[in-house]
Formats: sequence, C-alpha cells, structure tokens
Amino acid sequence: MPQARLVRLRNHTLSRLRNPIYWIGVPALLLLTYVILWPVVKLISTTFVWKVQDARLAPQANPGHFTLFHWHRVLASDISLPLFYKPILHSLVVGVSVSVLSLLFGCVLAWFVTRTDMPLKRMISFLIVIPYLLPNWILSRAWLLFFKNSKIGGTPGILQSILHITPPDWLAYGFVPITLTITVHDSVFVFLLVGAALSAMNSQLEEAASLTGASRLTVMRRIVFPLVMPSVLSAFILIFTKAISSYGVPAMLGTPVNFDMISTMLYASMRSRLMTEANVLSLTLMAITMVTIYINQRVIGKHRSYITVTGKAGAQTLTALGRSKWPVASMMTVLMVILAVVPLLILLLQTFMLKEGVYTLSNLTMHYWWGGSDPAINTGEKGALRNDIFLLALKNSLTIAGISSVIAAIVGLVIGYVVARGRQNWLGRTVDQISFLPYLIPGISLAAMYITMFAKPTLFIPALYGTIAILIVITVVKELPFTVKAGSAALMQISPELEEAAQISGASWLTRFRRILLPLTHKSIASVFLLVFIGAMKEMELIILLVTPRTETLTTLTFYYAEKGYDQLTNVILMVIIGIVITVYLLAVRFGKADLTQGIGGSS
Amino acid sequence: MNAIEITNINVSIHGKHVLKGIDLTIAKGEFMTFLGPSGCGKTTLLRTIAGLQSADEGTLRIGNKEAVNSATGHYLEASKRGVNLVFQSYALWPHMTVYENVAFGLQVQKLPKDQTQARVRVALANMRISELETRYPGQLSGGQQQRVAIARAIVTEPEILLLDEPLSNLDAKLRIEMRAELKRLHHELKTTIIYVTHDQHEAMTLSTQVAVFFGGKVVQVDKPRQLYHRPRTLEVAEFIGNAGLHLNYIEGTIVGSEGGQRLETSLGFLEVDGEVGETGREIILTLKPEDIRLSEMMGPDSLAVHIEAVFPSGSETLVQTRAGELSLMIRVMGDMEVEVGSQLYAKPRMDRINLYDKMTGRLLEVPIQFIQPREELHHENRFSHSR
Amino acid sequence: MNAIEITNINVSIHGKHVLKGIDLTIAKGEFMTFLGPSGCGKTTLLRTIAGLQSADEGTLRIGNKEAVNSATGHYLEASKRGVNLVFQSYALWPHMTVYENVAFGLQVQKLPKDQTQARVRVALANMRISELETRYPGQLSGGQQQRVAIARAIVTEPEILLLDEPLSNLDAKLRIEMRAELKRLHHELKTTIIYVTHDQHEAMTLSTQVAVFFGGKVVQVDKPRQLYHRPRTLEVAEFIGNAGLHLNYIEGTIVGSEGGQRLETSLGFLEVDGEVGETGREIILTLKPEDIRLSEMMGPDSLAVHIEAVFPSGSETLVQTRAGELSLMIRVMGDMEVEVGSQLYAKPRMDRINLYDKMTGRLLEVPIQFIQPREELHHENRFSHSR
Amino acid sequence: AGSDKGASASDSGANATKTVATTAAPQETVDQLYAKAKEEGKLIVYSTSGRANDAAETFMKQYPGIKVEVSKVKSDQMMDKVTKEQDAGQFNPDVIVTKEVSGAVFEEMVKQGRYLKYLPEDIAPKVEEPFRTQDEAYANYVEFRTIFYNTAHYKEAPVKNWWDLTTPEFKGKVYTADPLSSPAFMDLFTTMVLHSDEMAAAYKDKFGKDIVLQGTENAGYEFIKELFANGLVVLKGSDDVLDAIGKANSEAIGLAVSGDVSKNEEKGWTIQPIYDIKPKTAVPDAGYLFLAKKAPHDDAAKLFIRWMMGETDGKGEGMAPFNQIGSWVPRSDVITKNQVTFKQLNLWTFDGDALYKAAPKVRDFWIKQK
Ligand SMILES: Nc1ncnc2c1ncn2[C@@H]1O[C@H](COP(=O)(O)OP(=O)(O)OP(=O)(O)O)[C@@H](O)[C@H]1O
Ligand SMILES: Nc1ncnc2c1ncn2[C@@H]1O[C@H](COP(=O)(O)OP(=O)(O)OP(=O)(O)O)[C@@H](O)[C@H]1O
Ligand SMILES: [Mg+2]
Ligand SMILES: [Mg+2]
Repeated sequence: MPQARLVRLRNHTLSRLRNPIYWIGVPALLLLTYVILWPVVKLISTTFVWKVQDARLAPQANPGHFTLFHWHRVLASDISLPLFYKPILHSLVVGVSVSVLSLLFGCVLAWFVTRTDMPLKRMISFLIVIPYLLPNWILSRAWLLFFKNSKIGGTPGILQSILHITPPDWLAYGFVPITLTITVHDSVFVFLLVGAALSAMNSQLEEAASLTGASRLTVMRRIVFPLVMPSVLSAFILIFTKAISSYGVPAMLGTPVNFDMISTMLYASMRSRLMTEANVLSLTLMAITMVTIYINQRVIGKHRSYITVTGKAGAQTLTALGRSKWPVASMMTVLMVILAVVPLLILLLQTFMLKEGVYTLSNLTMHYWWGGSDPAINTGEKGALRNDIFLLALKNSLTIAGISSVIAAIVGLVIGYVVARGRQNWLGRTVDQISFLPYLIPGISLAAMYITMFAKPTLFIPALYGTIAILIVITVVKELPFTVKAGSAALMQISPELEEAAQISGASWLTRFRRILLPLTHKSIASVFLLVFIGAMKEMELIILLVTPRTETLTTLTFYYAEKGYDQLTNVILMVIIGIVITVYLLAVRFGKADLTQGIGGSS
Repeated sequence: MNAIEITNINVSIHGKHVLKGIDLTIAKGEFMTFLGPSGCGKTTLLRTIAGLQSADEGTLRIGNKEAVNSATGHYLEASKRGVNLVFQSYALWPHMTVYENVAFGLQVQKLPKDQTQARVRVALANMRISELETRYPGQLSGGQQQRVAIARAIVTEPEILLLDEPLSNLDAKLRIEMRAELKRLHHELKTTIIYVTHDQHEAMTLSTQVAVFFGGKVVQVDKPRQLYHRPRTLEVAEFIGNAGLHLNYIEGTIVGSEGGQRLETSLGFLEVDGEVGETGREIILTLKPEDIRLSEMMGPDSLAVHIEAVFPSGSETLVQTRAGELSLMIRVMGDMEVEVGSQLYAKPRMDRINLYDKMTGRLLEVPIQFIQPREELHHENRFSHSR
Repeated sequence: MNAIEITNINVSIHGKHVLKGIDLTIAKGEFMTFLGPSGCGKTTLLRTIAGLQSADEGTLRIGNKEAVNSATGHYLEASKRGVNLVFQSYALWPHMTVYENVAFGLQVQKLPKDQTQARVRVALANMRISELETRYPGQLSGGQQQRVAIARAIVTEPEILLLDEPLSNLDAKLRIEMRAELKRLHHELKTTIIYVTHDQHEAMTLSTQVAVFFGGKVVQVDKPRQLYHRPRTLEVAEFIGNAGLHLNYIEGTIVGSEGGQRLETSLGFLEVDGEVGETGREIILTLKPEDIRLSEMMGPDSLAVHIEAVFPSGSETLVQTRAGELSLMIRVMGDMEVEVGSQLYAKPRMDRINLYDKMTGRLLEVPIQFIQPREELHHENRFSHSR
Repeated sequence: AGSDKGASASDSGANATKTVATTAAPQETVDQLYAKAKEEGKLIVYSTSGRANDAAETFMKQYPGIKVEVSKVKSDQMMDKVTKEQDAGQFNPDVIVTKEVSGAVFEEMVKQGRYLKYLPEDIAPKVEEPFRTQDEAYANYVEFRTIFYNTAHYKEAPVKNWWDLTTPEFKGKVYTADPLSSPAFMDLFTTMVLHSDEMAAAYKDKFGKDIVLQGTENAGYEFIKELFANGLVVLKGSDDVLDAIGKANSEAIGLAVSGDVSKNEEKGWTIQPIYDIKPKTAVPDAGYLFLAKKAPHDDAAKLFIRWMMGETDGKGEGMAPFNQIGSWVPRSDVITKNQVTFKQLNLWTFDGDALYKAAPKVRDFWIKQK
C-alpha cells in the first residue's frame, strides 16, 4: 500500500515538524552548518591541498592537488616535536590544570555565594567578574610586577626589588604563571554557570543528604557537585578550550622560557603566512575538544537525570555557616580584592600619570582623559575622550556588544533547548558538537572566511560585510560555544513536566519559551548576557578584519593607541570599557533581576 | 458520543513495555476512575491521552478527532486536545505566584483580563486557597501546592479533565470538599473526568466507571458496585476493597453430585446451579469481612465461631474468628466489645460469595447455594441450616 | 527517657508565623502521628526537629542532647541529630540510581560494602522495589519513587524516623504492607517514629499517640482511641473521623432540673451527673454515624426513624434518616438493602455522645444519661426507654 | 576611475624579474587631481602604521572636501582582508600603507595586481634606489631591526660585529622580540642565512679563523644556533625588549626596531640603536605606499599618496609623521633627522623573492633550536 505509506510519511513528517526539537533543531543545524561547519570544512579541505605558497616549503608542491604533506609535516616530520608535540603537551597540561583550578575556585565560590548565608555576597560576586573585565595581558603584567626576576631584564619584580628574593624561573615564567593567570581570568565562567545551576537546585536534595549524617564535604561531593554536573562539565569544556586557545598570556609569560603552546605556534604560523600549517594546528585542537565533548555527552548520558527544578517546589533554604560566616566572607573579599581590585586600581592610576612609573603628585594629570593637544605628550595626541572617533567607536561598541549579547543569550538558550531536550537524539548531539567549534577556529581565520561569505548576498542573506551586522553575527557565532552550553546546562535542570504543564494549557512553544523557560533560566541568561557583553566589548582579533572605518570600535581604538605606544590612552579606553560593563552589570542586577546570589522565583 | 476511544494502545518508555494493548472507551460525561497497583501504567496512560507521551502502536480518538493513529503516524498535539491534566507531581511553575500559575491557561486563551481574574478567584476560592494568591509555590505546604495544581487544571474548564491522584496530600475534610467540587464540575459542565486514585473509597463514591489495571493491561472495567462485588479475577478481588489482606479465602474442589456438581470446601458442601467446570478442579471462594454478620444469637444460616483477636480502629473493628480449621475475618461497625475466646455466631451472605478457578484466577459466574455442613470435619462448629 | 522534648517552639518563615508555641514530648519508642489540616505546620515541625528549619524561639531536646536552644543560640547540625526524614516531596537524588539513593546513607556511615549491599537489598525488598535497583528516580512511577524515599530513610535505621505522608501515593494493598514494615521497625528496633498522615485510619491503627494541629498549634495529644472518642474541641471532632461531614450535631441548652442540671435537645432531655455550666448556655452534642445502630426491630433505647437516603460505598453504607426535625446520619457495615421512606429503629450509644460548649467549642467532661423523650415534640418517634 | 593598466616590467639590477603592476606615470597636476578628488569626496586608507592617521589630518586641512578614513590593520591580516574583499568583488580601500611580510606582500599581492605601485613622475627622480625602480613600490619610510644598548651603561656601542653576540660577554644578555610572531625580525635572520658568505667573513674578521659549522648548513644558521647557545632571551614584542634593556643601568642589549628610538623620551629609556654592525647592520623594513586595485577613489588616493610623499618638493607636511629619528625617508631631497643618511646606512637589500622562499626554512630551524 504505497499510499498508506505516503500518508504515514506525511504524518510523521508533520509531527516531527511540530516537535520543537526538530523545527528548531533543523533550522539551527542548517544555520550552524553555514556559519560554522562550512568554514570548518573549508579549513579542513585546505589542509589536504597544495597551495601555491607551499613551494616555499616543499619543492614538489603541485598547487591545487591533493596532499598529505601538511599533516605529515605537523605530525610526523623532524619539525613535529618542537612544532606540535611539545606545544600540544603544554597546551593539554595548561588546559587541564586551568580547568581543574578554575573548577575548584569557581565552584567553591559559587557554592558559598548561592547556597550559604555568607554575608557580603553581592559584593563578592561582583568582584569575581572583574578579573574577566581586564584584558588577560594586564593580569600577566600584574604577575610580572610581583614575580619578575632578572631573566627578562628591566625593572625587577616587587619580590626581588623589595624583599630581595629572586623568584625562580618556574615561578616567574611558563607553566605556573600561565595557568594561574588564565585561571584568575576565566574562572568567572565556572562561577556564573555553576552558580546559576546551584541557585536553581532544590535545597531538599542537600538536606536529605545531611540527614544521613553526611558531612558538608560529602554532601558537596556526592550530591551537589554531581547534580550540577552539566554546568560543571560545560564550564570545564569552556575553560579548557579557552585555555588551550588563549594566546596573549602564553605569549607574554611563556616566550622567555620557550614555553610554547599550540595557540602560540598557531599564531606564529599565521603571521609567517603558513596558513595551512595554522589550519592543521587548529584542527588538532578541534579534534581534542570534540573528544572532550563526546566524553561529556557520555557522562551526561541518556538516562541520568539532573533535574533539580521540579514541579513540587520546596522552600530554598541556605546552609548556615554559623560562626565561620564572617571569617569566610572576609577571606573571600580579601582574595577577590587582591585578584580583582588591585590590578584594576593600578590600571586606573596609570591613566592619571603623566609619565609612567613616576609616583609623584605633580605627575598626576587628567590629560589622557580629556586633555587637548600638547605636542610634548604623545606627539600631540589629544585625550581619549576628545578623540574624534571616540564617540563613534563608543556608539559602535555599545551597539555591537548590546545587540549581540542579547541575541547570543536568546540564540544560546534556543539552541541549548535542542541540545538539552534532544540529548537522546542525533540532532541534539550534532548541534551540540558543531556549536562548540567557533572557540577553536582562530578568530582571524573565521573573520577572513566571513568576508568571502558575507561580502555578496547569498541565498536570502544580504551582503553584510561592511555593516555592523556582520560584527554582530560573528560575535554571536564566536560566543555560541559558551551560550549554547550555558543554555543547555540550565535547561537540563528543568523538569520537562513544567513545560508539559504549559503545553497542555494550550501554550505554543513560543509562549512556553517566553513564559516558562526564559524566566526559569533567567539567571543563566543574565550571566550569558553579561559575559558576552564583556567579551564583545573586549573583542579584537575577531573584528579587526571586519571593521571598516565606519564600524570602528573602542577596541580598534586601543589597537591604534597600543601600536603607537600610548599606554595611558590605551588604559583610558580600557577603563571606559570597564566602566561601561560595570554600569551594565549594575543595571542588569537592578532592573533585570539578574541577581547572581538569589534563589529562584524571587522568593526574597 | 464517546469522549475517548482507546484501541490497542502500546507504549514503551526507554525500551520498557509499559502499556500493553490498552482498549478502553470512555463515554462523554463519564467519571472514570483508574485503579491499579503502583507502577502499573496509570500515569503513562493519562500522559498518552493528554498527548505528552507518544504511543508505539494503537489509535486514540478524543471526541470526534483522531488524536493518535500509529498506522498513519497521525498525532494531534497536546495543546489541541482540549484536555487538562493534574500532574501527580503537580508540575507547578516555581517562578510564578499561585495566581499566575492558575491564570496562565486563561491568559494563553487570551481571555479578557477581568474575566481571567474573576475565574481565577473562583477557582482559588473553591480550592480554599484564596489567601495564598500572591505566594510562590515554594512558599506553600504540600497540600496547598496540590490544590493549586487542581485549580490550574479546572480553571480552564477543559472538556476532558485528567486527574492523577489529585487529593493524595489532603486531609479528610478537604478531600471531601474537593470531591464535591469535582462532582459539581462533572455535573454542571458535563466534563469527562478521568481520575487516578489509590483511595478506593474515593473510587467507589465518585466514579461512574472504574477501570482496573494490572501490569500495563486493563483487566476489568465496570460500575463501581459491580466491580466491588464481582471482581473478575482473584487478583482484582485481592486488590479491591480496603480489606485487601483481610479478604477471606476458602479453598475447595469441584466434586460430582446427583444434581450435577457441587463444591467441597472447608465451609461445607456448596451446591451450585449447573456446571462449574471439570470435576476435581480446585476452586477458591472469597468472602469479604463485611459480608459476614456477627451476632450473639444463633440465627438462620449462622456458624459458631471462636473469637481469636480483635482489632479496633475507631469507626470499625476487625474481628478474627475461627471455626475449626477455617479462619474468618469479620468486620463490624463501631466498637465491638467482645472477649477473645468467647463464642459468637457468624452469618455469611451467600450472594456475596465469589467463586474463582484456582488455576486461572477467573471468576466463575455461578450462583451458590448453601447445602450442607461437612459433618465429618466440624462436629460442634457448624452452620445451623434451617431453610 | 524522652526521645524528643519540644518546648515553646516558634517558627516564622519569611515573616509568616507558622509554628506558634509548640509544646510536645515524645517518649522513646513512641509512634507519634501528626494530624491536622493542610497547611497547619506539620511539615514545618518535622523540619524543625530534623534541624532543617531554624526556630525563632524555644528549645528542642533530642535524646539527651540539646538540639535547639533559642536562648543560648545553640543549634545542633542536622547531620548530628540521628534523625532521618522521608520528605513529603521525596527529594530523591535524580542523578543516582535507586540502589545508590538507598545506599548513600550507609556509605556515609562507612559500612563495609557487602553489608551495605545486603541491607540495601533488604530495604528494597521490603518496599517491593527490588527490580528497580538500577533505575533512576526519573524512570519511576510516583508510588515507586515514594517507596524509594522510604527505603532510603529506613535503611540507616535511625533512632528517630520522621515520615511526612509517606504512603500517600500507594495503593491500599501496598499501603498495608508498608505499614506492617514500619510497625516491624518500630517494634524490632524501637525506633521512635513521627508520622504525618492524612489517612485517619492509618493514624488510628499505627500510632501509640496522636497530636492534632490546628493553625500552628497543638490542640490535643492523646492515644488514638481516646482522641477518636473524646475529641477535645468541636473543631477536632469535626476534623477527626472519616465521617467528617457526616458527624451528627445535635444542638441543645442547659436547663435547670431538680437533681441539678439537664440538657434540652432535639433528641430529648438528657440528664447529666453534676454541674455542666451556666443554666441557659447553649451546647452541642455530637454522635458519630457508626455509633448509631440501625435495626428492623424496635429494641431498648431505640428511636423510630424514617429512611431519607442511602449512600452505598462498597464495604459500608451511609443511611440518612430523620426523626421529626432531627436528622441523623447512620453508618452500617456492608450493603444495606433498605427502601427509602421505610421506617427503622436507630439506637445511639449513650456513652459515645460528646458534649461541647457551643461558644468555646470545648469538650464538657460530663457523662450523659438518657432520661426522657420530649413528648411534646416527638409523639410517635420516640425512644422506648426500658431501663 | 580604474586606472589599472596591467603589468609593465621594470627592469633593473638584482630585481630584474620583478613584474609589478604599476599605475602609469601621471600627467595630472596636483590641481587636476584635487579637482577630481573633490568629486570623489573621500578616500579609504588601510594602514599598518598609525602615522597614516597623522598624515590624514594634515591632508584634510590642506585639501578640504576630501574625507580620509583610515583603517588600522596588521600587514599580514591586511593581505587576507584585501584578497578576500577583492575576490568577492568588493573594492574598498584606495590607499595601502603596508610593510613586507617576508616577501609575501610582493608575491601574493603586488604580483597579483592587488596592490599597485604608484610613483608620480615628478617625484620619481628624487627617490633613492631601490625604491625608485628596483623595489616593489615606493617606500615612504624605512626602518630596520638592529641592536640597541643602554647609553647609561655603555659609553659607546658595545657591538660591532653580529658575532659579538655569541661571545661569553653577552651570555644571557641578548634579548629579541619573538621572530616567530613578528616576521620582520625573522627576515633579518633569513637575510643572514641568504648572505651566509658575508656572515662567514665577519666571523673570520671577529675571531680570526674560519668558521667551523657544527652540523648546520651555513654560517647564517650557525649564527642562529650559537645565539641560542649563548642564552638568547626571546620576549613577546619589541617594546618588551626595550623595556628589558632601557630601564636602569642595564648591561643587556637587545634586538629592536630602529624607529623605537623615538620613544626614548616618552618612556624614560636611555637607549640607542647601533647603526653599523658587520657584515651589514640589517635589512630594511620599508613602509610601502600602494594604490589598491580598482580603487574607488582613485584620484583622491593619488593625491593622498603624494601628500604622504611630501609632494614634489619633499617639503610637504604629509611627510612629517614619517620623517622621524630611527626611520628614513628614501628621498634625496629630504633632510633626515638622523645622524646618518639613508645612503650611509650599511644595509642588505631586501630581496623579497629570496626571502619569501627561504623564510619557512629558517623559521623551522629557529623552532628546532628551542
Ligand atoms: N517559604 C514560606 N513562606 C511563607 N509561608 C510558608 C513558607 N513555607 C511554608 N509556609 C506556610 O507555612 C504553613 C505550614 O506549612 P507546612 O508545610 O508545615 O504545612 P503542612 O502542615 O505540612 O501542610 P500539608 O499537609 O499541606 O503538607 C503553610 O500555611 C504554608 O503556607
Ligand atoms: N523513563 C522510564 N524508563 C523506564 N521505565 C519507566 C519510565 N517511566 C516510567 N517507567 C515505568 O513504567 C511503569 C508505569 O509507570 P506509571 O508512572 O504509569 O505508573 P503509575 O501506574 O502511575 O504508578 P503510581 O501509582 O505509582 O504513580 C512503571 O513500572 C515505571 O517504572
Ligand atoms: Mg502515577
Ligand atoms: Mg506537609
């Protein structure tokens, strides 16, 4: 009965189309295919083809033809050891160490802030965001300020000059400082992701465990931690990937002791115009991450459930810390002040110093903020706020960061929905995998491909190149790994029954999303918004290729200043960026219920 | 018209075959109760009807719409079935106040604001939770949450209302009030109600039909009294009735007699109308504790019994008695002041004795008449037969 | 020794005064049931005892340890109280299998692996969920989840076990089995049990003591039968007994008489021993439906009544009767085949009539004796008094 | 206004094979150009150097009505950006200000006709070679990598021969910016490899004996190897090197960009570059000026390039940002601010072709040294 089969097929298709996993998942997959997979495929394909330039490396190069030369060169030639194996080992060690440290640091902080009655929560959770606001090279520099030894010359670090202790090389450069600096910078991801998960967790689950006589540590280890596992794992993968792909810190702290990572080798290849080599290197990173994500999917598993937001609500109770309440709070505050406020203040102070490093009152000036042209300073460069393009750049930055962070948060949640609810489904898993790639495609490569892809109208996509839109697109795409992970982790906590209850009341998916899922994940959304906003405000690599003079941003302005060596002006812009982010953060907390310390449902 | 027609529905969850060929028809305006042991698939069937669980096989019609048809792959979305469900686990939205939870369905239906407000208020008042309007579910007690869940489902006045143990966390008094409210809905709005409960009293008093489930299958669908008095299998008989464990089982065998067949049991010989089954086959008689009357006076058809134990429980008392090797549990109303060891007279109601095939457990539909005590077994303790 | 001593415990949650000066002493090995309407604070008190809810005022001693003392600010951590709790909402750990959920407590106690395994297996078997060992809570039905929650709490054999409506989602048969298991625990291990239930039958049959709560206060603590027969206030009387709505209220007034005082009611004049209260004061008599016997024969102390309605419910039948302006609800065991409109005889048990002050609702502890019908009101329908 | 006239060979000296797309020598006068440029109204510059911004400001004062928009991009990224844009049919920039990337700009951009050489006839005669005819385009300024020392420590240049760096005196005291991430540094070492004979000669000059290669191919590689063996310290960027040697009374020396000497005052450094090292001080790192292919504002572009060149007489204000200490304008009619003139500088010629081919190999060698 072919006709019956046809009817069946049609109905099946129809009911699939009605299933949000499919009707969101399929378009999402198509979109991701275009904006991520397609560039990656192109990236892969370049690694198997001779390019004209390859004649430089191999005389046998035959442009346009298939070759395994590049893979061979990276993986199995006499140069492989220093070019690939040593750096990848370093990358992995740094990646794992950073992840582990960040998880420890972030989870503990998150637990204290969300699940206990520790005082000063708001302030502490605010302070935790600050290191992420600072560009990571500032943190590296701050490290050197303390631990620099005579090896790299110049002014010695505080330890050496004041305490006359010569920090050994391993403490001053290489693995240890790289790991610690990235940890301080990125653990906010763990804090926010895991914090959102923790605060949504039904406290009865903890209570039930403590009634069996379990110590707090056991409760943490056996109940709390595994329950927020999706968030922990997401945070782990994010941090791991961020660490292995980070360039600034290892370049500054690793180079003096020849501590190379894949990211630094990759950057070097790119600068030497050995694009294919760079592509091969980034593909190896992608492969590693794919494996990590696969393991993650296995751990999160089919059956295991992480639902902690159920339809039987329980009052959220906070663990009483008792007498240790204040000591804990003070310790955290001090720690965060050292990690966050000190570097920030140093930076701020610098913007008021006419000459760097001269600590006298007369050296203080507002010149770099809004001074006029003075030929004696910076060859007549005006204060940053007086720069003609400052306002334009500010406007552009705000537009890009504002719009893209809102879009990214929503898109992340929507795609996260497919990933979370389609865990058992090939579609969900594929979307999960693909959405993670952007972190590993070097920003420059992605941007370069986007010029080709968006310079001309393709299908229904208009020519976006040269407009702000493309900057928004690429920012959203680049942040997808984070937003999708955050979204899916948050949604995994929510019992599907809550959605079903709305469905049965006749609510369409959109209504369900808007009225049920969005509010239930609002904390996670707020974190996503905030971090994407910060990321977008700081982003440089990605947009530098895509900006045109009309789309100048604050970061391209700092690029200009930095290249000219106008340190104070650079810092002024940085302070402006930080100021904006802090304002946005405070506004979000005030009006967007983006409170990172409170329990769900506004039960305050 | 039928509100729901279920034909050969099969459902597997994660490879576990949960519903095994369910056939069930529920007429419009019916108050149907699902009874069955924990884990037998009641919730799953409700979810299938509501459209929250997909069926592997079978068809489901709701009203005159086809909702599920595995053959054609047809599937009607949950939101279009005109069904509402009170979840066993409430499924309250923790981020909405009680008012918002209840108003949600009406807002989705785009009801004007004042009407929404009015209807929500009425529903809350009916559930006795008016004063909790502005609270969040996390700030409510278990029973209060459960009532919010009911209010949320009834406020939209669905054509079909599914309730999954909706009163399990309410006290007796509230439960009676809530039942009255459900009855009102059922009468006034002609809502078809499917009700899952473990409270058999509730099942008996509320429903017009009861479906009994075992292990993913429907084993009996009947009017409550019929079900109570004539359980179709031993399994159902054992399950039904609060008595559960106290049901009196009397073993026996089919023996031949002049008129046809009779049953040899420890009660005595029972005469039956017509053929029961193969001679020699083992059977079981069941007799509920409340179908035996205990009195101080020897009356017609009564049997002398010794009191072995007394279990008072407030409004009624269970008395364990013995007549030779036969042990009988008897239920009496109120307090029974009787001494253990004393002798009383028990009078079973013949028409309430059910006869089952021991092997298959099926009810044998044969009226029973008492004939004669087995003199050789019970010398002193016998029924004095005077008919 | 007392297992728990609660003195003047006051608890506020988010500014709502939930527990208002609770005083309660629970002896070691007691099986104490908390009864009370939804939202009265039962769960909150359990949580306070367990150490999950902090008290604003009062002291709490568990065994010989001081657990809470608001005066000194002392507070003993939940994990050190030797208490376990079955949560009303189960609070199963969704990421652990059933086995892991149950084993957790033993693992925390560092029990050797084989012993852990053995004890978990026993607990699961007792809860009839052995075959679900490897499932996750999300893959269980409501009743199965509830049994896992019980297993998890009992497996550690705590000194004090708190159960918050642990059987609400189980069918009658399982419920009886679970109760037996709890009784076993109670007897064998001498566990002190505090039990919250809405099933009054459960409360009556299981417990050695019942505490009745209203609005955050304890209004009566008594043995179950005592509570059942002599509720201390009208409120409690109305709440107790499945009869709830069917309790027979008979209004009356205290009038003076030669010997002292008597009561004028629609039943007739009642003579009391000694003083009841001010003459002229209004009182209310209560009489449970099961404390009236209905028979075909006019016996001693019986009253002729007309049958107005019959509500059969399987194991018992409620009969609504009328004698003049007095309406009486009567409960009879099993099926009652009686025609509406016919006349029968009702015989109330005098010793079961309770007398309350209408104003304060308090029980007046005065034995009642029947004296004489009010001839002027009931000409035909009267009790034939023959004592 | 596409004035792409295709390739025309310029045939001279070492770069005989260089095939360069050139915009033909213009007959237009400045006035003619200005008139047409005003119609165009604006122009877009892609520049690696911030100096283009400074020139743009003066340009807009001089030629009102033409708006200059400058985008700052690194030279290698600019290649990608322009290639992709042009391939997609988007012709955005008019003027390109860029440095070489080991010959890649020439190979991948100039040869492909993406960047066009532009040298007005009236200015050409005053331009020093190789930038007049031999090189890929006119360079508006020339810098190079050389050794810097701290004048507070050394009274005179402590290094006269590149091989000095391999002596125990400088063990662990030589800094360089990482050539792996800044190709211009690598170009210097690659050039040494290309001119290994001269390196060998300098070795002999220094140590008085012939060089004995320790498993390397030639004296250039040997130099790199010995540099590493002598504890070369690699830092991230040029500024880090100068920081390392510039502050305090440092005895260390470092490899940095000649132009950085202008930051001395600003940063409080006391450092000087060395302008004469054997066998050659360095290889030039030129800031080239190009017209972009199919420049939409062709005339404005030409006008702007002329402005940056300093106009016909070499006195135009547009040149000021480029004529600084540490960098040289290769025009005979321009007075440099440095003590030595461009001609006096002892530099290798920048052989893009050879560099382009050899760079990866030297880079590999470098990586292996780590
Ligand atoms: N977080 C809260 N904020 C305000 N009031 C609360 C909160 N939690 C509980 N309550 C109130 O405290 C009272 C007691 O709650 P509790 O859970 O102890 O009741 P319960 O006796 O267990 O009722 P049930 O039988 O319905 O479970 C209820 O009226 C409830 O509304
Ligand atoms: N996700 C799942 N995976 C495997 N089995 C499941 C899953 N969900 C439910 N089951 C099983 O399906 C059966 C039917 O479950 P259902 O919830 O319908 O039972 P129920 O009749 O409602 O029971 P209860 O009275 O206890 O609520 C149960 O035995 C349960 O263990
Ligand atoms: Mg169920
Ligand atoms: Mg409760």
